[in-house]
Amino acid sequence: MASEASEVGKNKPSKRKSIFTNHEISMLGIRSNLVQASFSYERMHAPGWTWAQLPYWEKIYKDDPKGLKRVMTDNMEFINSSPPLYPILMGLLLTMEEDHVEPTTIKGLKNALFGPMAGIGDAIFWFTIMPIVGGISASIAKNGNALGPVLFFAVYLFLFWSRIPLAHLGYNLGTKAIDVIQENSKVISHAASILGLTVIGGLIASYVKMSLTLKIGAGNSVISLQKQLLDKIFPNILPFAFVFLLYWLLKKKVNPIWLIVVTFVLAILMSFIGWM
Amino acid sequence: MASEASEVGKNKPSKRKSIFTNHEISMLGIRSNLVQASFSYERMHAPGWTWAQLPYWEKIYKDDPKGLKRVMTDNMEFINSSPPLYPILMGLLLTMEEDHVEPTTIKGLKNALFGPMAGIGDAIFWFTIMPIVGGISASIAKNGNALGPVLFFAVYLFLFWSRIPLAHLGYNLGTKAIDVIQENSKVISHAASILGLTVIGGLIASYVKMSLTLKIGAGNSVISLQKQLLDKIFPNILPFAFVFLLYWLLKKKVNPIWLIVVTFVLAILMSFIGWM
Amino acid sequence: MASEASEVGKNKPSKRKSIFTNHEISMLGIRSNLVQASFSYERMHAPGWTWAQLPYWEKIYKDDPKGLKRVMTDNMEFINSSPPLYPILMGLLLTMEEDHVEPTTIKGLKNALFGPMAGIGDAIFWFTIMPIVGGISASIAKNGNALGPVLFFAVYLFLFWSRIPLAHLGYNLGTKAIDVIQENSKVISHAASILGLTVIGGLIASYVKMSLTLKIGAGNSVISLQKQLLDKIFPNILPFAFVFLLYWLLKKKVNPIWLIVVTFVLAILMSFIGWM
Amino acid sequence: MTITLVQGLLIALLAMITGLDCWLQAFFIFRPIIVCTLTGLILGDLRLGVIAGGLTELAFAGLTPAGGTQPPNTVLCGIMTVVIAATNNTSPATAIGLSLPFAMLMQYILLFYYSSFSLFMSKFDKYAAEGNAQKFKRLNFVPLIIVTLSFGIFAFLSAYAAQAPMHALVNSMPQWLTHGFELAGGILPAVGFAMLLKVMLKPRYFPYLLLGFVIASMISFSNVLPVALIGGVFAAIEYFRTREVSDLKEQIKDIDNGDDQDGI
Amino acid sequence: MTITLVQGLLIALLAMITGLDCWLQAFFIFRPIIVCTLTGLILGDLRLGVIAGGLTELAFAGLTPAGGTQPPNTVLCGIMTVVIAATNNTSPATAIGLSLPFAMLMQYILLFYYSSFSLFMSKFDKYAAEGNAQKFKRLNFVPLIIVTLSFGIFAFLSAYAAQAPMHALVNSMPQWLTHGFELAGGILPAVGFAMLLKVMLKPRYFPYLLLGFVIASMISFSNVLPVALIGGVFAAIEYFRTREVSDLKEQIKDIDNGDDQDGI
Amino acid sequence: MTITLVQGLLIALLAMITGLDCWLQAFFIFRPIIVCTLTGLILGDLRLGVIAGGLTELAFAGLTPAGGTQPPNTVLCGIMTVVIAATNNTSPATAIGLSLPFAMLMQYILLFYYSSFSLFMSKFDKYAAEGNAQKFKRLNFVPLIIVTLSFGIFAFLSAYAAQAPMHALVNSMPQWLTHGFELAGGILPAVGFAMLLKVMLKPRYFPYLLLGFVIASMISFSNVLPVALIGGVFAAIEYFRTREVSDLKEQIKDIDNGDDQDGI
Ligand SMILES: OC[C@H]1O[C@H](O)[C@@H](O)[C@@H](O)[C@@H]1O
Ligand SMILES: OC[C@H]1O[C@H](O)[C@@H](O)[C@@H](O)[C@@H]1O
Ligand SMILES: OC[C@H]1O[C@H](O)[C@@H](O)[C@@H](O)[C@@H]1O
Repeated sequence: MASEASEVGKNKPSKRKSIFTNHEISMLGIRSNLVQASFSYERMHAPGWTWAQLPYWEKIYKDDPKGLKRVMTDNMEFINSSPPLYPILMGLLLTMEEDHVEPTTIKGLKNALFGPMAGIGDAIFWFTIMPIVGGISASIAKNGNALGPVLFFAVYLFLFWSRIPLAHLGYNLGTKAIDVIQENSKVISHAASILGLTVIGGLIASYVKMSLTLKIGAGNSVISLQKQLLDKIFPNILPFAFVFLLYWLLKKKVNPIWLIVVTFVLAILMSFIGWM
Repeated sequence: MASEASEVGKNKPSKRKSIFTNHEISMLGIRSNLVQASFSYERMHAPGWTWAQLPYWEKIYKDDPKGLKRVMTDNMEFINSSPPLYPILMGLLLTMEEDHVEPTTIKGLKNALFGPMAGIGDAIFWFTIMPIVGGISASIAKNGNALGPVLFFAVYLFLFWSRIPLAHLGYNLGTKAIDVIQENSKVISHAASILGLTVIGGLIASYVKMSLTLKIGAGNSVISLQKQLLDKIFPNILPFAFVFLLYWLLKKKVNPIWLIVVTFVLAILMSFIGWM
Repeated sequence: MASEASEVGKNKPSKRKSIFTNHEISMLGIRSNLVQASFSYERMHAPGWTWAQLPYWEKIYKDDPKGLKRVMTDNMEFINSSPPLYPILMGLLLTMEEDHVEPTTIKGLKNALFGPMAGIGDAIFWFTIMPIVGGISASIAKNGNALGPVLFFAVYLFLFWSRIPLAHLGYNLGTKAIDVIQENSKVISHAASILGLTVIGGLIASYVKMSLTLKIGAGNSVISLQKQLLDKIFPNILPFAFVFLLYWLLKKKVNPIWLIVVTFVLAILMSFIGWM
Repeated sequence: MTITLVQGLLIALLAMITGLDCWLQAFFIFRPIIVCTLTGLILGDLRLGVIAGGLTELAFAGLTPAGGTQPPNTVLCGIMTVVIAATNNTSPATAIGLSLPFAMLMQYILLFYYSSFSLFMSKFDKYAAEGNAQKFKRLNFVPLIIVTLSFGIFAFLSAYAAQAPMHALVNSMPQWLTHGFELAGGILPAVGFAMLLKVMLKPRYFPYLLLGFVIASMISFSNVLPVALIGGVFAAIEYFRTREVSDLKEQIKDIDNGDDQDGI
Repeated sequence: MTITLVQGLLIALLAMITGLDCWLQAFFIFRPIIVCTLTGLILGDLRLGVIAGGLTELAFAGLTPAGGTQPPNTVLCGIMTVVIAATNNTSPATAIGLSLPFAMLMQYILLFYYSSFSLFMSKFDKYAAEGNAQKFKRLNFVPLIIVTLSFGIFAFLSAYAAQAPMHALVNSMPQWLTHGFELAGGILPAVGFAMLLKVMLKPRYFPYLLLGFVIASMISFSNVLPVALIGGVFAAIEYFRTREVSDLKEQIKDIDNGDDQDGI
Repeated sequence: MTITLVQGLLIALLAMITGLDCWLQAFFIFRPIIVCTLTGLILGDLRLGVIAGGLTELAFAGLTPAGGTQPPNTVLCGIMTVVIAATNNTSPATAIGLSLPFAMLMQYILLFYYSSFSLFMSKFDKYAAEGNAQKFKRLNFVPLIIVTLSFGIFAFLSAYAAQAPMHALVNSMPQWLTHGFELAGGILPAVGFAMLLKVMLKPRYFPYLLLGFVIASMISFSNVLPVALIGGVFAAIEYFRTREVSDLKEQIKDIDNGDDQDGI
């Protein structure tokens, strides 16, 4: 069946076969924003994902009520991936649905694909683009320059509209692309983890601000603990240590809310005793 | 046959067998400068390569006119490699010719060896040594200090003379070295590509100069597009983008001459509207 | 037999079986400082290693004089590893001895384990911790601030006491850990070499100080050889070259004492002719 | 200054719009840099809003919802930072710390929804099984409306109704406490990173975390793009390497299977 | 100043010598830093020659003939930069841009030779087949002489004969145009790099390109040696890794073949 | 100043304690930074001791006994640097160079022990074979006592007895010679690194040496920790990679053996 699917895929480039207009595919990109509508830990994006694509399935299965029931039910299974990548994924899957690819193939594909894509998407959108755009805009805004928020908004408006070409991309790539991605999904998620963790390492150094004002020694031998000792060992050593303290607490099954409490208590204590 | 060749190679170290004087091998190094004499896209270095080694083959085949015809004809096939590495290559092949190694072995070896060696040679000589020597000399010369060109000339004079020891090296290493290099030729060319592309990446950042003078915003919110935005995203982002614009044009089969035209038009336009 | 050993290991966590008190294990950590007591090139740490553990074997084999003889003789074979790691190693081996693991297993393990561990230990303790602690303390001390040596002493006192928990760690990990380490010993020593050599590369750049004061050229074209030429090629190029000169001398079987002589002669000569 | 009723209502409207965006992650106007700016506009002090936006954006850098987690809410934090700074004349840096309790309350409301919205799932399943597209679509509006209203109400209460006690609280705070709140704002991103690490960190990825940390600490550049690019380089190298290795594994497995079949 | 006939002839001689070197790539006296200096010497303004040499050398950094390509010619560019700067009192930076048309014309002459010299190949083949070493050697001189003479004539025409129109042209140029030429000199290396990339860039090597770019952008060092060394480090690591992998492949293939033969 | 007998004896005591530590590598009080400080204390000039300690520590950074080598002795160098600086009013930097002969003599004494102590081995073997724990333990004290006494005696002779000739020597030294000694102190670590490389450097590890060198040269940081961390990153990456490769090798070997057995 998989081979049938890919054969169909090969015949696809001749666009006239598509039952969807260009405008409809564009709207698919816009509708991909709905995935988080009914987010719950039980199914995450499933209801929103189904909602977003429903009109298209209605068209495909307009003379086949059983088909519509089947596709709706199938898609109510748990899924979670990176929202900005959904336009591509929806485009890809829509092609398959339109070509009546075997449902089990589609399901297997979703399982193999969506996890790794979440890793890649998060590494790119949450950990790289957002801190960079946010950081640059914030550095402009900090001086009271309104170009800061304007710039930020402009970038994300652009990303919003980019969902439209991405949906077209996914829809046109068709099933062939899926084969390639699926085959490499383990390798892709390995690479995504590397990217993600490198960036997080960089973010820890850039965004967590901890610096002692304490001095040690007496008389002539006074040195600043931060500048003459810690900073000479390694810069940002405190932020790194603190993140790993919190990490260790989490590993010990401490509730995340306590991490914020610990942070506040520590900060206020350090302020009180004048060490920071 | 290959095994015969390497056996012959093993017997080689006893030097007295050589029919060439030390001075002749030195001259081989000097003559290696002739490879580009009759350069054409059809055969590249072939005629010059043959010319450079002809006196040596005349000596080897002085009683064997058929041998001379054969070796001359064989060597008129297309070859292209990195000129500064030819002394070694010529030395190596001369040993083999002298030992009457099977012609097909020699041919195969040339095919396997010369491509990868071109990559390594270019990475080292064109992309690393030249920009470094050129860059340092130029930075001295820019202040009107004549030591700049003197230094440049001195380095390349040294490289010129180094062809002599390299020829000896190649000749003395004999066929054994070839086995090793041939076996690894794919791996070597892989490594050479890595070296070469890393350096080109560095050169793009160092040598392509593009910087906007444009300011955006109005009233109190004016920021310099280059310094407060582009440079904060990533330095040299314009040069990188421009190289890839040109690369993309080349991929679209645009004639290279147009790249220079595009560059000039862009530069003059930017100057005219005052953006650069 | 090896499998028997690991089975015993699996049963170990139930601590009460141990014939050693907590205090005795702590003392094992302290006694690990004795390994170099009778150091000689013939056996290196063997006699000290045996001495340190002797009281424990006496307890294990108190009713088995033949066993004591065997273990003492076995351990007089050549061994060499990184002293600060001995507490772990002693702890591990003590568990095995206590569990009467087959002597050949223990011997094989020592051979497989101690070499790689020396590499790791040296990379961490000699090449990383010492230059860092030494460097930071020295930079404080250079201004006459006594906190420098105090800091140094404090760190090493801490490392001294850390031998106690390390001994407990080794003893508690038991034989299971050994399986893991032994299996990976080649891989571990590969990684240790990488770490070690990277650090040494860094140390060469940081600690060897050579800088020319010589100027070349005449009249208007004078440039400083160090600042305008060597430093522009690559910083620390002289230290790197000099280390490799000495390395090459060592490879030529020059006695190490000559390296120091060469260094002094060079330094004094350079001072005399005013080049440095 | 005090917040007028009109301003309070405008803030509620702002909270509803950006809160909905926060739920859907569509336009990213739920980020502090936008929320603060708009709040500043409503309170008639754009400049304050912009500055507070810059500072709050940085403090929230690590606190992403990646992996389905739910961090302190940026909409409430954005609104309240500006409100507190404007009404109590505190510096924005301190106001961030003081706004955090509101952000955390909203976080907990959303977490409650994340859990309780699973109640709708059986209905969704039913409509799916019936192929009832119309009802399925309509049902999706329910959570959206709940979330949107919650944002509006909670923001109105926090910004308008709680003004007096907030004022009293801030006025009575000693200097070390306000400084403590400032410090907390700077340390806060650590929480988000620790939560991410819990999801993502496996031993074999630790070296890359370290790599990113070392590079960012050594080069002093204004953003993490260089680190991300280097991370991308290593990721790509590993990608190609791993593909080669899995090809080999495939081949070995093929041979192995071949052997087994030969045996039959 | 104007170029005298003697100077024009000396320049032609210089062009012939360095042009021949440019064809053979032997002494690298065809690089701008040398050609400019010598042209300066001929024109009696060594200092100008040296300065122009430094600037032109940098502008031509990317324009190498690696891979058998043919960039704008450095000999002509070197000569004309100094000639234009000296005779028109323009700055060397601007003169580089103005000299480029000459460099490109020479480039096209050489490209024409690269193609048309294949006409000689049948003769070479014939002499080879006959084992006629003497004629073979002599034939090699023909292209060398053609190239050398072309350089001499073209340089003489450009530097001496075209002075008046060149002068008129330069004088009539507005400031934005000269500045534009200066900018072009700075951007020019991009062309060479793009051409190189076309030959060398495969997807799996893109990470290394990026690596070099990022490192060079982050450390501000005066040359690319650090980048080259890091590139060498990664190349060597990959070299050892790839050798290991091909050993494995070899072993697998051996086993596979063994199996096949068992089957026979 | 001159060294009094009491000071000489105290120095001998110091040498015995730190010398024993040097032999056992337990507390690391044998490092120059400690030895110099304590010598300064004994001579009544703590500040000089501390400063000399800092400088000497740096000069001895490369000179570790890793791999069972024996570098110039830090105890003697530490003591004599301070003694020479204090008694001859030379700068500590120069004194390091002058103290080196003493450090090298002690090095040679220890090297002699490293070789000759193998004489004890047959006794150790005998006691081991007899299971005679008591005698075995006692025998270990012999080398310890020999080493400790050697340190004490040699240090006493150097610091106290050799004062006059040392003073004469230093006074007669021209400026270029003292400057030469200073330079030598800065170059000295090279010796240790070269010795290490002889033990550790194999072709496939050269890239990493280069990596460390390039990084340390490019980032100007006060210690090698960043380099060590990057080294650790590469080591860990290689660790995981190599494990994967050896798994593959294992599998291939298994298949191969399987085949062979099939053949039997
Ligand atoms: O991690 C994948 C994905 O998980 C959830 O769905 C949300 O938090 C998203 O923002 C995130 O991208
Ligand atoms: O690329 C290999 C080689 O190609 C041509 O032969 C010439 O451009 C050489 O300069 C170059 O080194
Ligand atoms: O190299 C391992 C080891 O060798 C010897 O035993 C000593 O020099 C130790 O200091 C060192 O750690």
